[in-house]
This record gives sequence, structure tokens and C-alpha cells, in this order.
Amino acid sequence: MIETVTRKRIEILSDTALLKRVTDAIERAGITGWSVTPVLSGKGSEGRWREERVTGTDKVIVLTIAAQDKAMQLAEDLAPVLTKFGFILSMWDVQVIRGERF
Amino acid sequence: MIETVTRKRIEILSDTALLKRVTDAIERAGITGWSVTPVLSGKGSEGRWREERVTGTDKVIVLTIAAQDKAMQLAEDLAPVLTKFGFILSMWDVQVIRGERF
Amino acid sequence: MIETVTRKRIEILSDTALLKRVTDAIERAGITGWSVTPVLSGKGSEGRWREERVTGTDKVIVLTIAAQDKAMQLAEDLAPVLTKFGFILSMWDVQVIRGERF
Amino acid sequence: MDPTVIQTFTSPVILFFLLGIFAAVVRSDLAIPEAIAKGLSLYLMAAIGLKGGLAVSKSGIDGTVIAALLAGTFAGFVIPIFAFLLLKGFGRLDRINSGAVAAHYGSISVVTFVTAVEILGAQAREPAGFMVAVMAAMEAPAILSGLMLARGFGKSGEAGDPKTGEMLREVLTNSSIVLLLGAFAIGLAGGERGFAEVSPFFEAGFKGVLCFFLLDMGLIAARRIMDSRAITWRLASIAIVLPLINGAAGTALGVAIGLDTGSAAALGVLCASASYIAVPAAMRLALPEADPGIYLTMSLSITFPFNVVVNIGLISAFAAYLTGSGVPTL
Amino acid sequence: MDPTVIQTFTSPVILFFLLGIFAAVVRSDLAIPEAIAKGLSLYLMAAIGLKGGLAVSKSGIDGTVIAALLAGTFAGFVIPIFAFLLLKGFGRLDRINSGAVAAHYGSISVVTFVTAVEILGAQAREPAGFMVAVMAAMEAPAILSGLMLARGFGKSGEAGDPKTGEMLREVLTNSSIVLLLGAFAIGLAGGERGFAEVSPFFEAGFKGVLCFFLLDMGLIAARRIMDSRAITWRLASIAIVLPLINGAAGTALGVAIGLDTGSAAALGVLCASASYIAVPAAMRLALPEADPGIYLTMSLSITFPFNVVVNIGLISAFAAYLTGSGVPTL
Amino acid sequence: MDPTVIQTFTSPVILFFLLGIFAAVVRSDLAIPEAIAKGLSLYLMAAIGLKGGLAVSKSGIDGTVIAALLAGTFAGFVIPIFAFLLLKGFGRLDRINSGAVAAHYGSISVVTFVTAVEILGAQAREPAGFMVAVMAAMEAPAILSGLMLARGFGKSGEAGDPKTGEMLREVLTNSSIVLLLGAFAIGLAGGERGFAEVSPFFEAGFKGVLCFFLLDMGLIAARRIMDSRAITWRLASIAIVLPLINGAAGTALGVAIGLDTGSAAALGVLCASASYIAVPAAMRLALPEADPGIYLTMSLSITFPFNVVVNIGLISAFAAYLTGSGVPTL
Ligand SMILES: Nc1ncnc2c1ncn2[C@@H]1O[C@H](COP(=O)(O)O)[C@@H](O)[C@H]1O
Ligand SMILES: Nc1ncnc2c1ncn2[C@@H]1O[C@H](COP(=O)(O)O)[C@@H](O)[C@H]1O
Ligand SMILES: Nc1ncnc2c1ncn2[C@@H]1O[C@H](COP(=O)(O)O)[C@@H](O)[C@H]1O
Ligand code: NA
Ligand code: NA
Ligand code: NA
Repeated sequence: MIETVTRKRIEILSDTALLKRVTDAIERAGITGWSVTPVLSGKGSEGRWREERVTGTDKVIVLTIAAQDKAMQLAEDLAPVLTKFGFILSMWDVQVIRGERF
Repeated sequence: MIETVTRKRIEILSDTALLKRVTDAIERAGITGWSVTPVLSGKGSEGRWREERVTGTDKVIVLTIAAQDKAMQLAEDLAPVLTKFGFILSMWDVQVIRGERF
Repeated sequence: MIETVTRKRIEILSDTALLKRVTDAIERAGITGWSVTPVLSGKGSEGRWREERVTGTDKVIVLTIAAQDKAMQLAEDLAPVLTKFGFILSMWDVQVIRGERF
Repeated sequence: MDPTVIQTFTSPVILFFLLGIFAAVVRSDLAIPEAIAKGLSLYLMAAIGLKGGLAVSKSGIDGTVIAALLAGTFAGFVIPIFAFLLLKGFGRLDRINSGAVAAHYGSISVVTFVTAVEILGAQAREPAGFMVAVMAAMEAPAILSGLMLARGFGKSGEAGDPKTGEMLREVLTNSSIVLLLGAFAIGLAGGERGFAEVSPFFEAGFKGVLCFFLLDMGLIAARRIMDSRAITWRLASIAIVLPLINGAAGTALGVAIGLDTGSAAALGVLCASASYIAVPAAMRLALPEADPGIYLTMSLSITFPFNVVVNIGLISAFAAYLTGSGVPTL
Repeated sequence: MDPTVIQTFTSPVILFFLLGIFAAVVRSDLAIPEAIAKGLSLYLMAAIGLKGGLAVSKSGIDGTVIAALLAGTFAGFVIPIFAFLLLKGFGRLDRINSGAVAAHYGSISVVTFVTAVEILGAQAREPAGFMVAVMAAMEAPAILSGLMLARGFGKSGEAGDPKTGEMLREVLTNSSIVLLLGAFAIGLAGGERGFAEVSPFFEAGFKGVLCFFLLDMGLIAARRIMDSRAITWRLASIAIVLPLINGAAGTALGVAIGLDTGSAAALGVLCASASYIAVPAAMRLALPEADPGIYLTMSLSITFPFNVVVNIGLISAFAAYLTGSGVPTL
Repeated sequence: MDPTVIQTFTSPVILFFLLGIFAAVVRSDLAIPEAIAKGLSLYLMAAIGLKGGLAVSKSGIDGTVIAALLAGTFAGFVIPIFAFLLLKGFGRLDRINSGAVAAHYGSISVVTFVTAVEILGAQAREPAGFMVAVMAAMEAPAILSGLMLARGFGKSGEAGDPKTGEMLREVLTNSSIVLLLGAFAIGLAGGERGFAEVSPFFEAGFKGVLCFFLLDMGLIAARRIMDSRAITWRLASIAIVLPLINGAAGTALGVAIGLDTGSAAALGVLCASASYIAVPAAMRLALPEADPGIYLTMSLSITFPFNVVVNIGLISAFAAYLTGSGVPTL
């Protein structure tokens, strides 16, 4: 049996223009890595949107896997600006192999 | 400590052509928002496929975060047509901040 | 009430060039399907990267939903090569409908 | 055999198509990014629409144009019925899949048409400009026809299925119809002078873009059939026989209503061609139970290559035979 | 009415724009892949930059060029102040949103400028090459001006907001400025001979690419306003009145500093146009609280179509009136 | 110094490359969408293949062609050995990374070749058409050579590593080889007449497309080296010295087997150039332990710019010196 450990997976939906705000916060929390995935369209309180990179209204999801304490630090860091920047943050427990790297 | 609440995250894999079927169901369940992300290729019972938007065989994943009851309502709504439309639906609990908005 | 069953959702971040290594392992584990989603950029121990398909340094996330035993078989299969190939594997429990197909 | 049939094989447009098939067969990783392929197809539709509109702005509209539009619409409604019977009988498909496939064969493929215009043009049999409008008119009727066949004429579809009215609106506003007819209207309005401004872009690049697009179509068509599991020899035969019959019938119809050789051949090609963009999208929505592994593989991987590589040449020769215009000297 | 105002409507460039609007209104699924749209806009910027640089390499730099650059920069700083007062007063917007919208109107839209160059060129009023440099000079000042208005002059922004220096660096290195000025420099350095090599690509394709790009802009502009909720009739009026006033003032300023008819009109168009690419990106970063539903809808969905379809023609006629060059015979 | 070395810097192709580097250095957000970059590179390969095939269809195949193909293949096998020794010794790399980097330097860069053809053409030293086939022949051998060096000749790789046969198939069917040779064959088959049809697309646009593509390469190359951590001064020196030596040796070899000045220079450029598309993909698969931070940064960020901006000019002058054709008057 391989050994798995539990880590937090955090996903943050953000405007592409504000991506650096998110990754800066991830680095401040001492997390070593992240990945950015694209979003095509969506709907929220401000209505529908679709990918229109021509007007800079596109969005991405930043995903990062981290130890519990660092994950909470990231969440704490971003909580006050979530509404201002329109971020959506969700997190849950995942099992990973090679846990020492996260 | 910031306060987090538990919500359901639902992800539905769908043909792009059938996306409106999914988002209509999300709206019927009273869920306020969703995001659509791309899928490049895959394999299932009908064999492999890869992104061929030229023939309309491309797929997307619709993701939405919602309260437990609305999430179940969405699942109930889609369950009867899952096979017909070839949707794949999975859901799990996530922690979110600003829980009142979901 | 519809019936949901618990399955494992596994996501593997991989270089696009190594995608076949991942899907071969999924097939060896007897899992019937998977989907591939794009990644735009990221940061890890080797520093930042961004999508540069021109140099073949792009990455994808392979996601597959499977029964617990097959999921563990997949994880066991990939564990020895995770570091060599730079894969990142995370998995968690999800509820699905039409559980018999996974 | 008409020498123009052979001549097809030295056209770079066809050679790039064959290169695409070859690359797929040797399992090369060659691939045109999908955004590029989409962009090229928009370009081809805008260019062919503009060109048609410009031609009509010069020639004007007369009885022949009306006759051709009516003939095309008629063919769009009727071909699916014939195809449906063949698919259900000889092809042994169920009702739903027969209707879905039938809709594809009644509708048209823009790229097959564009390739035919190139090949016919090289034979000094350039079709009339209004054939672009005929093509647009033929896109939708077959979808309605095929849906009615698939659902049985009496029944109105399950709850949750899109209404026919909604379907119709979607079909009539689909991107290829809007772009084709829009560009046609612009060509008509702008006339020679307006076209001169944009002609370096839309005319000079046309054949090269078509080469690239057909390279991609060759890749996609061949990859699909190599991965396919759902095609029986009966269905494969139908995917060859239908374009032969429809092509001959369409050409004869064209000659009967008084079209010139090139335009009659173009009508034949439209009848022979099967949709693989607009109709699959509509079927996915209206008949999600139908199997794309059947209708896409037949229309895209068998009929499309057959038309491009063989049938256009045959239809052109047949049209020349019927109109007595003989074999052109090149 | 100046016949050149009407003539606008027979240009294929404008007709494709209207086709885009039409397609969005009938809810067609027509869409230009976003990578293609991005590619086309890079092409347009490189081409216009090269062309401007080449023109200046022939004409040289003199006092008029300096005057035009100063006039443009001045307008970029001042227009936002006037716009801000109108938006806060008549428009009833709060300070943040007024500042954000004001920044858009002080800055420029490259595509509006390019379209104006086409239209003016067809009227034998081609603007001077150096106007490309004026355009580049006008992109940034309004962002600073708008930010200061939004934040109140004294305050320095909340903690966590980007510093003004950082903002400035980002604005000055944004892709459109770098590509425009870079291509301008290449045109200047390469001169006639260097340009000859690449001119089939950058010159022959230009109008066709512009057609496609405006098709896309029509789609985007119309879709956005159809989905919009945030626009009041007051804001809609401002989105029409501002380009009228700014256009007239800019043209008059151009004539006052001695520009020829075409160049004065081009300065008017730059003043009249509102940014919808560079400034929204900057605002999202610097003023995330401001509502994109307001500033994008005003600049992209109202002002942009108004300028393209109506205002460029008006400005051209006004410039001709002021310079006494009258109505050109075509 | 040969004036052609300096002349390089006024070519718009090179100026756009420098603009890309500049934009990356000032941290501009300028970026070519990746689908566009991929599309441009497919276009360049198709165009260069067609052109080469067309040239050979006119000139025919003779002993020189065979000699050039053999020389290229030979160089592809041998260069990695020399490079490997240098990298392991002076460069202090381990065996795996030395083999991986060596494979890159033995293989070729299509864009470097295309740029060289442009520059040599402007100097009236256009290489022969068959050099395209030589380029294709040189892509694969170095991969095999480099792999054997990396794995040690006796051993056969770990379990799970792809078999050499499988590797070979993948290398021979990779998209650039298939497209280059396919277009070459089409050019050969279609000849002058077939090419005439598509030449506005493939010929007129060529230099402009190359400008855009090099803009992107400048951005990517400069961004990569700015983020890089793995490059020592020893490796950086090797990335300059190898192309100098390989370029000179390849040119001499070309002259020795009787190639004309332009073709000998082209062989030199092929030897000097290092792959950054095909080989990295192959190495990622066959030697995943090797560090892309080393091989990509060396080939793409150091050798590629050095070749484009400096070395092509040097090689051209050297070829002229060897063949005694002197400095061309322009
Ligand atoms: N903690 C993490 N969470 C999410 N993605 C990561 C994480 N660490 C690394 N990655 C991704 O994996 C890639 C390779 O990481 P590495 O193997 O550490 O260089 C990075 O470029 C990221 O895209
Ligand atoms: N409940 C949700 N689940 C998933 N994505 C959402 C949800 N609500 C909003 N979004 C995404 O977040 C974006 C901004 O939402 P809002 O801030 O509500 O306008 C939307 O356009 C969606 O892409
Ligand atoms: N177990 C699975 N996990 C993730 N994606 C799947 C799975 N099975 C199928 N898929 C995706 O769903 C698509 C349709 O599957 P199917 O309905 O089985 O043909 C496939 O092409 C995959 O993209
Ligand atoms: Na048909
Ligand atoms: Na302005
Ligand atoms: Na080499």
C-alpha cells in the first residue's frame, strides 16, 4: 500500500487581470506552487459573461494544494478582499502522494 | 479565524451543444451562479474523442457551488436525463468564505 | 430522493507530452473513462512557466472518476514515477449518480 | 473517363487533403489548432458569400435564380425521405438514427461546395454566383425533414425536447447561414467597388486557406474513422451510394430547370454533400439519443472524402454530358 | 449633409460591423474565436504602426509633429476632468465609477482610429503618419488623470492598491503601446525598402482583416448591451454626447495647431474615441470596485458604434469645414 | 567585416525579433496567442516545403542532392557526439542532461533555417530548393544519437521507457517532418502550375508571417532566460561556441561536397541551429529526468537569438569566402 496524506486543495476563481493578486497571496502564505486553468463563461450576480479577452473580462481558476495551516493562512489573507475583487474561493480535503512537497 | 461554511460543489461534464440544458437546470434549482471550463479530450464508453469544435463534438465542465438543498434539487432534476444526454455529474462538500452568496 | 454513490475523483497534473503515460495507467487500472482539461500557467519547484505549446512545455489535468479499488490501483501504479515525470496527483471522495458506470 | 476526373489529383487543394489523411494514418501528431480551423472556416464562408453577392450584383436576379432556389429547397426536404428509407431498410438503423443521418444527407457541406467551385472553376465551368444563396437555402429544410422522420410524423417529441419553433429559429440563425447570407448581402450592396478594397484579402488568400482547411479536414476525417466502432459495411456503402445518387439526381434537376453546366454541377454537389458542422450540432440538441459515432463518421469520414476526391469530378463530367458541353480542353 | 457621411454605409468595413450587430441581435451563435480576434488586433496594430513609421521616415519630423504630440497629451489629461464632472453631475455616478469612466473617454481606441484612417483615406484625406505616435501618446495620460479623480487628489489609495509608479510602468509597457511604437520604429528604421518586403502581408490584407475584426466588435458590442443592466438613459446620453463634444473640440484643436484636414480629423477621432481594451484592464487592477458593466458598456457598446457609424463622418465633414477644404468630389 | 553582417539589422524580420526581446525585457504583457503562433509555424513549414518542392521540380535531382542529404544525415549523427563531450567535460553536466542537450544541437531549427533563407535571398545567395529536404533529413538522426549517449550505448533504458523503435516512429511522424516533406511532395507534384494557384497565400504573406512569428520567438526566448535559474556561464558559453563551430564546419562540408555558396551556408546554418520544438518534445518523453530548464534555455534563449542576429551573417560571409564568390554588391 502506498502512503497518502491529507492536504487542502484551494481553488480561487479570479479575473485574469487580478491573477497576480492571487498568486502573490499564495506566495505570502508560503505555498510552493500553483496552477492556473481557464474559464470560458459564467453567470453571477452581475449577470452572464463570456470569454472576451479583447476587453479583459476573462476569468481563470487558480488551484493550489497545500498543508492545512498554509491553506488557512491563504484564506485569511484573501477573505477581506474577496468581495472587492469578486473572487470565489472554495477548499476541500484531498489525499496526495509525495505529501512532503506540498 | 475567518468563518467558513460548507457548501456543495457540483461539476457536470456536458457536450457544449447541450450546455444550455445544464444551465437552465441550474437556474431552475435557484442557484445564482456557475462557471464553464473547457475540456480538451477524453475517453468513455463511446471511445476516444478530442476537441473538434469544427464538428461540434467538444465538451465542457460546468461547475457551480450551492447550498446542500439546491444542489440536491439540481441533481434530482438532471438525474433522469443523465444517460440520454451523456452528462457526468459529481459533487462533494467544500468550505467557502462569504457563504451567504451561495 | 435519487440515489448517489461514493466514488473517487482523481486528478493528475501532467506535461502534455506525457499524457499517454497517464492514460495508459488509467486503462491498466481498468478504469473506463477520463477527461483532459487544459492548464495555462503555473509555478512549482522548477519556477514559473506559462503555456508555450511552441516548445512543448504545456501541461494538462487528467481527471477520472472511479471506484475506490481501481482508484487505489491507479495511485499505486503511478506512485513510483510521480517524481520522475513531475506528476501531481490528488484524489477525494465524490458523490455520483449512475454509479454503476464508474 | 473524363480527364477532369484525373486532373483533380494534381490540384494542391486536393493534395493537401490527401496529406491530412496520410498524416492521420501514420499517426502523426500534426494538428491545426482548433481556433485556427474555426477562423479559416469563417474566412471561407465570408469569402464565398462576398463573391456570390458580387456576382449577383452584376448578373441580377431572374427566373433561373428563383427556380434554383426552389429546386434546392425542394431537394433539401425530399432527399432525407429517400435517405431515411434506405438507412432503415438496407442500413438496418433504428428510426432515431435513420432520421438523424438522413438530415445530414439532405443538408449541405460548405467546404465540399467551395472545393467544387475551385475544381469547376479550373475547368472553366465556374458556377453562377447565386448558387451561394441556393446553398444557404438548402441548409435548414433537411433538418426539419429529418427530425420529423426521426420522431414519427404524428408525435411531438418528449417533454423537455426543444420545440420545433425554437429549433427552426436556431437553425436559421446558425453562424454559417448568417455569415454566408450576410457576406452575400454585403457583396450585393458593395458591388465591384466595395469588393475591390477587400479583394486582396478575400480573393488572393482563398486557395491557400482552402488548402490549409482541407489539410485539417483530412486529419479529422481519417482520425475519426480510425477510432470508429459503429460503422457497418452496410452503412459505409450507403455513405458512398447516397452521394452518387443524390449527385446525379441534383445535376439532372439543375439541367432540367435550365442551369448552365457549372451551376447544374454545383447543385449536384450540394445534393451529394452531407453536412458535418451545422446538422450535427442541431442533432446533438434535438436528438441527443442519436449516435454521433454514426452520423459524423458517415458524413465526415466517408462521404466528404468521397465527394472531394472522386464525386465532384464525376458530377462535373455528368453535367457536361447532360448539357452537351463536352469535355473542356485545358 | 456631407455626402461622405452617407458614403460610410457602403464601405464593406462598416457593413461587416453592422452584420456583427445584426447577428448578435438575432441571437446567432456566430463567434470569432478569441485567439483569432487577438491575432487580428495585433496585426492591425503592427500594420498601422509600420505604416505610420514609414510615412514619418519620408516626411521627417518638424514643429507640427511636436505640436500634435503635445496637443494629444494635453487632451488626454484634460478630457477626463470634463467627463468626470459630467458623469458625476448629470450622470449621477459615484466618484469611483465616474473616475473610471472618465479615464476611458480620455484615452483612445485603436480600432476607431484605424477605421477612421480607412474612411478618411477613401475621402482623399489620409491623416499624416505621425498621428500614430500621437495616438500612442494619448493612451496613458487619461489613466493617471482618471485614477486621481477616482481616488480624490489628496489620498493615495487603500493599502494593497497598486502604487502609481507601478501603474504607470504597467500602462507604458502595455502590449498595444509597445507594439504600436515598436512597429512605428521599425517602419522608421526600415524605410521604403524594408517595408516593400513585408507590404503584401501588412498592406494588402489590411482592409480584409479590419472587416473581420469589426464583425467581431459588432458581435461583442451588441451582445454586451443586450445583457447589460447597469446603463441608465443618462449614461447612454453621455456616451453619445461626450464623443460629439470631444470630437469637435479635438478637431478644432488640430486645425488651430496647423494640422491638415485629415490629421485634424484624426485628432478629433482620437479625442472622441473611448478605450475598451487597455483602460478596462488597468481599471480592473487599480479600481476593482468600479463596475465594468458601466464603463465597458458605455465605451464599447454605445460610443464605439456611434463613432464608427456616425461620428467619424461628422468629424471629417467638420474638419473639412474648418480648413475650408470643402467636400471632396469622389 | 562583411557588410551583409550589418545589413541583417535593417531587415524587418530581425527588427521584429528584437522588438519581441525588448518587450519581454521591459516586462510588457505583449503576447501572441498560442493558437496563432502554432498556426503561423504550420504556415511557415508548408510554405517552405512547397517552395523547396517547386524548386526541385524545376532543377531535378542529381548527385549533389544525394551528397547533401548524406552530408546532412551524417552531421546529424556526429554533431551530438562532439557536443556531448563538450557538455560533459567543459560544461560539467551529467550524462543524461549532456545527451539531451546534445540531441538539440545535432537536430535543426526550422525557423532559423527560414530566416537564413530570407537573409541569404536578400544577398542574392538563395539556397537550392533541395535544402528543405536536407533539413527534414537532419531532424531525426540527432535524437537517436543523443539518446544513445544519454543512456550509455550498452544499456537499453529503464523498464517503462519507450522503446527505440517506438521513439523512431514518433520522430519520423512528428508534425514538422510530415508537413515539411508533405508540402515538399505537393510542390514537386504540382509544379509551377499548381503553385501559381496558391502562391498569393504562401508567397506574398511569407515575410510578414515570419515577422510576427519572430516577434513571438523573441518574447518567448527572452522571457525564458529571464526566469531561468539553471544556466551557468559554462553552459551559456557552450550555447555560443557550438553554433560557431558547427556552423563553420557545416559550411566547409557543404563547400567540400560542391554546394553553391547559398546552399553551403544553409547547410552551415542547419548544423549551427538547435531544435527547440521537435527535440524537446521527444526528450520530455524519452528522458523525462533531463531538465528542460537547461536544454530549452540553451537552444531557444541563447543559440537561437545568436544564430538569427549574428551567426547567419557570419556563416554567409564565410561561405562566400570559401567559394571565393566574395562580397555581393547590393
Ligand atoms: N502545490 C501546488 N498546487 C498546484 N499545482 C502545483 C503545485 N506545485 C506545483 N504545481 C504545478 O506543477 C508544476 C510542476 O511543479 P514542480 O514539479 O514543482 O516544478 C508547476 O509548474 C505547477 O503548474
Ligand atoms: N455559485 C457559483 N458557482 C460557480 N461559479 C460562480 C458562482 N457564482 C458566481 N460564479 C462565477 O463568478 C463570476 C462572478 O460572479 P459575481 O461576483 O456573482 O458576479 C460569475 O460570472 C461566475 O463565473
Ligand atoms: N470515469 C470517467 N471519468 C472522467 N470522465 C469520464 C469518465 N467516463 C467518461 N468520461 C468523459 O465523458 C465522455 C463521455 O463518456 P461516455 O458517455 O461514457 O461515452 C468521455 O469522452 C469522457 O470525456
Ligand atoms: Na446534400
Ligand atoms: Na478619447
Ligand atoms: Na544543428
